[in-house]
Amino acid sequence: MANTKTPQPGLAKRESAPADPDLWIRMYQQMVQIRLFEEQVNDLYKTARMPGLAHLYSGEEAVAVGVCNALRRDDYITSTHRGHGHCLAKGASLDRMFAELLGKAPGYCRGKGGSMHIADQDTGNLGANAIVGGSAGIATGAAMSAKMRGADQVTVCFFGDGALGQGVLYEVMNMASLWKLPVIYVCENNLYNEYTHYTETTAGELTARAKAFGIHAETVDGQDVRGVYEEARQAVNRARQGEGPTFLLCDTYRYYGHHVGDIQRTYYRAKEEEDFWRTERDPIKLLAGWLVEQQVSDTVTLDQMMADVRAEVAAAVEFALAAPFPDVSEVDQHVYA
Amino acid sequence: MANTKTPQPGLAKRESAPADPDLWIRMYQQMVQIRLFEEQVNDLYKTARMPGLAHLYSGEEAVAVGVCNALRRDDYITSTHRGHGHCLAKGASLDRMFAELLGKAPGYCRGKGGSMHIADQDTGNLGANAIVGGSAGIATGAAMSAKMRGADQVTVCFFGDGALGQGVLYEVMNMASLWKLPVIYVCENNLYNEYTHYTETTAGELTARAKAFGIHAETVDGQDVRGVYEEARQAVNRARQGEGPTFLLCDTYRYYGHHVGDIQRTYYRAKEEEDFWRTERDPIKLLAGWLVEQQVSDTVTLDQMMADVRAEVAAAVEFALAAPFPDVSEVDQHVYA
Amino acid sequence: MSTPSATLSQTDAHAVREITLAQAVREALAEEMRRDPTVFIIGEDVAEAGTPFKVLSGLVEEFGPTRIIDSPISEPGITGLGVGAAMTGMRPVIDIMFGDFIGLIMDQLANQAAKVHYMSGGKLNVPMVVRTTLGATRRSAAQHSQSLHAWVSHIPGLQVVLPSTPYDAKGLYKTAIRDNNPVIVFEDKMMYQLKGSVPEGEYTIPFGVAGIKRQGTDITIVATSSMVQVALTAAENLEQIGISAEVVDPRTMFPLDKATLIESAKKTSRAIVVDEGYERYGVTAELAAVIAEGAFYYLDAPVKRMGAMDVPVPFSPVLEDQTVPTPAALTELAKTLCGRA
Amino acid sequence: MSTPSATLSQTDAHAVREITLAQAVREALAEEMRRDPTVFIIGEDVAEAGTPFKVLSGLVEEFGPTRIIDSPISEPGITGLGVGAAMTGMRPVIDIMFGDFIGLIMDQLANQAAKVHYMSGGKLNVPMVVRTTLGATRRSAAQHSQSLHAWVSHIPGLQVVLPSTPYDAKGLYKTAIRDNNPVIVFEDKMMYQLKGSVPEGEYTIPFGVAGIKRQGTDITIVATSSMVQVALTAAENLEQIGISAEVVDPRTMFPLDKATLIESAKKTSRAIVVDEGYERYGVTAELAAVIAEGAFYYLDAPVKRMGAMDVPVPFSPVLEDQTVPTPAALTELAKTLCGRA
Ligand SMILES: Cc1ncc(C[n+]2csc(CCOP(=O)(O)OP(=O)(O)O)c2C)c(N)n1
Ligand SMILES: Cc1ncc(C[n+]2csc(CCOP(=O)(O)OP(=O)(O)O)c2C)c(N)n1
Ligand SMILES: [Mg+2]
Ligand SMILES: [Mg+2]
Repeated sequence: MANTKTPQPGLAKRESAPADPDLWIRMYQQMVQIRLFEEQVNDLYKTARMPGLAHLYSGEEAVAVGVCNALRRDDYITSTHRGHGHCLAKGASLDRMFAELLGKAPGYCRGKGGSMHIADQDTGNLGANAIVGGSAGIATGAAMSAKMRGADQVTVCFFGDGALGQGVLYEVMNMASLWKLPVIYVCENNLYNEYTHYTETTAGELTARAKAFGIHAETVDGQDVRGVYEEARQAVNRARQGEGPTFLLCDTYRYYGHHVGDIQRTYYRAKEEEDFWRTERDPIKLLAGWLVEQQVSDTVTLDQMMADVRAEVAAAVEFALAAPFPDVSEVDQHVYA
Repeated sequence: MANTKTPQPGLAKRESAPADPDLWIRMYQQMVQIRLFEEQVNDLYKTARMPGLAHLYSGEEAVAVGVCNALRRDDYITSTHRGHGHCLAKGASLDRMFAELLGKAPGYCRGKGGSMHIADQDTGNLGANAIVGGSAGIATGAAMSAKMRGADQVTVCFFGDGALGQGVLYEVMNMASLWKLPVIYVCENNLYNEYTHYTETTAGELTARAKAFGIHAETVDGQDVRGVYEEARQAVNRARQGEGPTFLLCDTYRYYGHHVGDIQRTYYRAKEEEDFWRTERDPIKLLAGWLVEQQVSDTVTLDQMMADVRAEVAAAVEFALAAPFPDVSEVDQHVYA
Repeated sequence: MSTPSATLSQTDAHAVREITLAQAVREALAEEMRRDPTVFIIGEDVAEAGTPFKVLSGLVEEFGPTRIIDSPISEPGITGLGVGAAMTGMRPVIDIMFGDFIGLIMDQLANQAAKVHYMSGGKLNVPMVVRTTLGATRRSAAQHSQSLHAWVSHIPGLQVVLPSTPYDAKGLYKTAIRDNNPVIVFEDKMMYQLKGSVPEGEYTIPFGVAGIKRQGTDITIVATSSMVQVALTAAENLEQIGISAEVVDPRTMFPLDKATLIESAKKTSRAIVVDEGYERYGVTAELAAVIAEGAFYYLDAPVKRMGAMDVPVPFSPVLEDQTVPTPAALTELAKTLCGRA
Repeated sequence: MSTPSATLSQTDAHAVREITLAQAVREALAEEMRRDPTVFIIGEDVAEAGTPFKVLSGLVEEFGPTRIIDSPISEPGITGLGVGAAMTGMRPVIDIMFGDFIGLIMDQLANQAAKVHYMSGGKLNVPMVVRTTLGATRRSAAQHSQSLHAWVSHIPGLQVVLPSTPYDAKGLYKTAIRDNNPVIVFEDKMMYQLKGSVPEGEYTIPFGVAGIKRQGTDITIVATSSMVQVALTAAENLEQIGISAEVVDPRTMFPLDKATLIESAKKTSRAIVVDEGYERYGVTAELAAVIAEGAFYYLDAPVKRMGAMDVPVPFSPVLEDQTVPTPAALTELAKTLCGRA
């Protein structure tokens, strides 16, 4: 494993964001929902009830939740292979998510997309993408479209540190800057491109790559949902007011393997590193701690909330398991509109 | 035409480079050779004696000549659609260049390449390339190869401001920086991507795009051959000593159209701009002035040199015009080695 | 596919003029931009320059630089932008200056544009047109002379259009722009000055309907794009010696009008397929295979293919001219096939 | 082409073991890296991870990280690097994790790698190998399940290899690495654990020589890569009912062993071509067209094609399983063709 700035436990001290207790509670709930969703996905995989693989978002919840809460429902997002968190945070429902992951008819894509391709136009989700960097163009084009249509929609493009290797990202950042497009590039730096540490693949300073194109860039602690939300809110405001794109670098971590089958990880990352992030940098624990400390909520309430979400997730997975597969005749439908 | 920093006439004052009168004279001669070669190419086109089109290098001679004089014969270059100057500066002979442009058998590529694809392994020329940015990978790979083979060869990748739009450039700059490859990216900013001013297509500050990847970057007056040579020499030294890549941004100008057929140019650039560069910023005049001022040479000698080159060019074009076309049976040779 | 149910030609009372293929393309784009404000064009040097071939000249004057957009030299980027814009309410036309450059955008076309509708279970659409070129013999060498339409024809989700006349160009472009799926149009660079009759105003040509460019009874020549003129010249040569050749232009590689190709071959019992793409694994293979299978019991001779020679296109005119099918070569092949060589 | 003049199998006295296709690939690469210091491998997660399919496991331990190089996720970039390295004395192996990603490198392959030798008038060479995958049914959905070998097969200057057994994989890889031209090798993801007899040590299989995987007299099944096993199973089914099927594997799409395909079809008088790429404008078209033309006067029935269904590969297993040719479907088609349905 290569050198990297050691992350600090806990939360950085900063001005408390404008207080809206309901908002923080909602974010807590959403992060828990994503966490429990992903644990259920892992379980479906381990019990051989899910076809294929999935890339879990556990550990990174604060990024999707912080960013998506700064968006309107009619704003757009594009997502990645590690996309469940983005979809849920933007408003997808648990049952249709599970159904899609199981290849069932009520799934968001009628089972045609699966884990890596969930799209839902009702919540502005233009789709997860299994090509690394593959949605950079789509997101920037959606932003261009909004501008041309005179709509004030903003588009968020989520991608991982690995996508910094894809040239198309620089091509579209250039155009986004030239034309002041309302797009926010959210880079989730979870330290790894699959099984390779990002410092082995990524030269220079990451935000400099956006700044070089005249794009406003910020680095934010991706485990601090309030911090992410605050930066995202500012970026959204800028975008909505025609001030152009922003690049948000979010430092974060994935708790599980690259995908559900990646169990033996010690050859590329230390158990201690995983433990540190799980115990000291967990976004859910950190928010819970703050909520209790600020007396916005208390442990009992939060625990109850978690139990409620757990029940919801269980019901959703039951729904999906019981749901029918699409009829085989659907196989050649939807090739052309 | 968009905003751009107004270039200043004449040469910037700077420390005189280490004096080697022969070197400056050789550079003068090479720049004249390129200039007269290109004038001859334009004439071949206008008199309908050349098939296809060509992109003339006139006005940009100081870049190729300054850079290539800092290289050894066994160092590599890659070139562009506007490549005649690079090829000649790296050591190509006039007669085989003309022959290639006319599609004749003695041409560098037996007539198969033409103006945009001249390659010559004997002088380390890995080939001109008609895909904008198309040689970025090749140049970086040649540098990687040199490093792997333990050779101390350096590779120069010439490209235009327009190539900054191609994502692959950023992909390979990242790797060149990561692995400290002996490659020099020479960006010839002649202000235009074909018929569009670079400021309309290129956001941010140009050298920042290289610096973002941790690449050493410099801007140099591309009309001042001594300045180009000096920067190139330093970059070559760095590369040869294993200190990694350099990005050299050379401000320059093309006197003719994008290609020989681009005669009506006023819709995209002002006649006054062309005149200014031709009269105040001409690299040949500027060097000649300095040579005389420094008493390294005198007008009579320089004029004689120009006359000699003119005769050489005339002889070379005669050779090419008289040369045979390849036999038609060659058409399916060289598809596979 | 929502191809308009239009008849082949809805010319109504419109005046018919002789215009060039370049003018026909421009007219189609201009008309569609007038009727639909969501149509825009983006590409390198498309605005004031009107592209190097001047096909788009004048459009920026009418529609302004917010709808005729000069882009950086970023083919993957602008195609990606196009996909996103198309998914969110616009109808982009992506201008890729030379067909040789589609290698840069194959990921955007095949993995994004072609699959969005299907992967989303039919919810999202990509009504995007890519316009680009094909064709050799401009002495432009190996990276500016290819006809790579076979690549996109291979990909489910894409539609591929090869107009061979000004009339077809206008009618097919209008259909392309109104279609809700990605369409790639290849224009032959050498045909821009070709003139033909084109009605003023509204008409569309549906996809998947071949054009019989010449009726005949002895042999079928299936020809695409640039090769239609070659086939028509060959057909005239053949007529001199009493061979009646039918020239069929599929117009769209996908959807492919298999029925018309097969019917023609059944009628004539002989077929040649001619296309300017590389022969190996090119579109001639598909067309020949379709005919050989569909007309099997009617054929008196094997279906023959003529594509571009399987070499990178050489610069030297003496070599380049060897690489493309010519009327003379096609005439000879047809004569042989008809037992007249 | 400088394919070695080796016989099909130069096994000498080497021991023959049963190993998997993954092991055969790794063994070929390791042996070539031992004998030639200019061979190196670059790609995403190729070193310690040994690729997601673990095909390269152990190589970095033997050859170190300067010859087994983990790259950024930059497919166009590493392919470009490969071309430049190959032109200057190295023999790079470029690892493209999934065949679906070749859309990203088509420009580097078709405009650079394939053309350097020709454009330079024969002076520069590009001895580069690209290894990638094909094949569906891993429940990986539309962007990780394609078989796109038709694209590269179309391009003069490229060679395309599709090994269908461990034995072929080793022998063909060794030829690929020693060849002085760019070669793209497609490995079927589903066959990595397929076992077969492979000699230890040195042997090569020349390009352009089809393998007869099973002798037969009644019908020819031309099958590529993953489809060879499907064809062999179908052939067993057919044997049960007295139909003797010959299974021919072209092994290399280019150079293509047309003679063996045609001879087999002439002998059996019936042919089916089966391949896992999309059917339309896919390699089945070329193979079928070649046979239909070459064996025209011997065929008792039209040449039939089976490719992947022309849809983006769906995720849902019930749908995905519809899209690929199966032994059952192939058996049925063969029966029909032999008049036994
Ligand atoms: C163009 C492309 N190349 C390679 C892959 C294979 N791949 C899938 S995920 C991945 C790593 C992505 O890393 P990162 O962007 O950091 O996202 P993370 O998985 O860490 O969330 C790779 C290489 C791919 N899907 N697309
Ligand atoms: C990938 C690609 N896109 C477009 C073109 C068409 N084209 C040829 S030269 C050129 C402009 C290049 O501008 P620049 O790089 O600044 O070089 P210059 O001509 O100014 O020397 C364009 C767009 C091309 N050859 N390759
Ligand atoms: Mg990552
Ligand atoms: Mg320029």
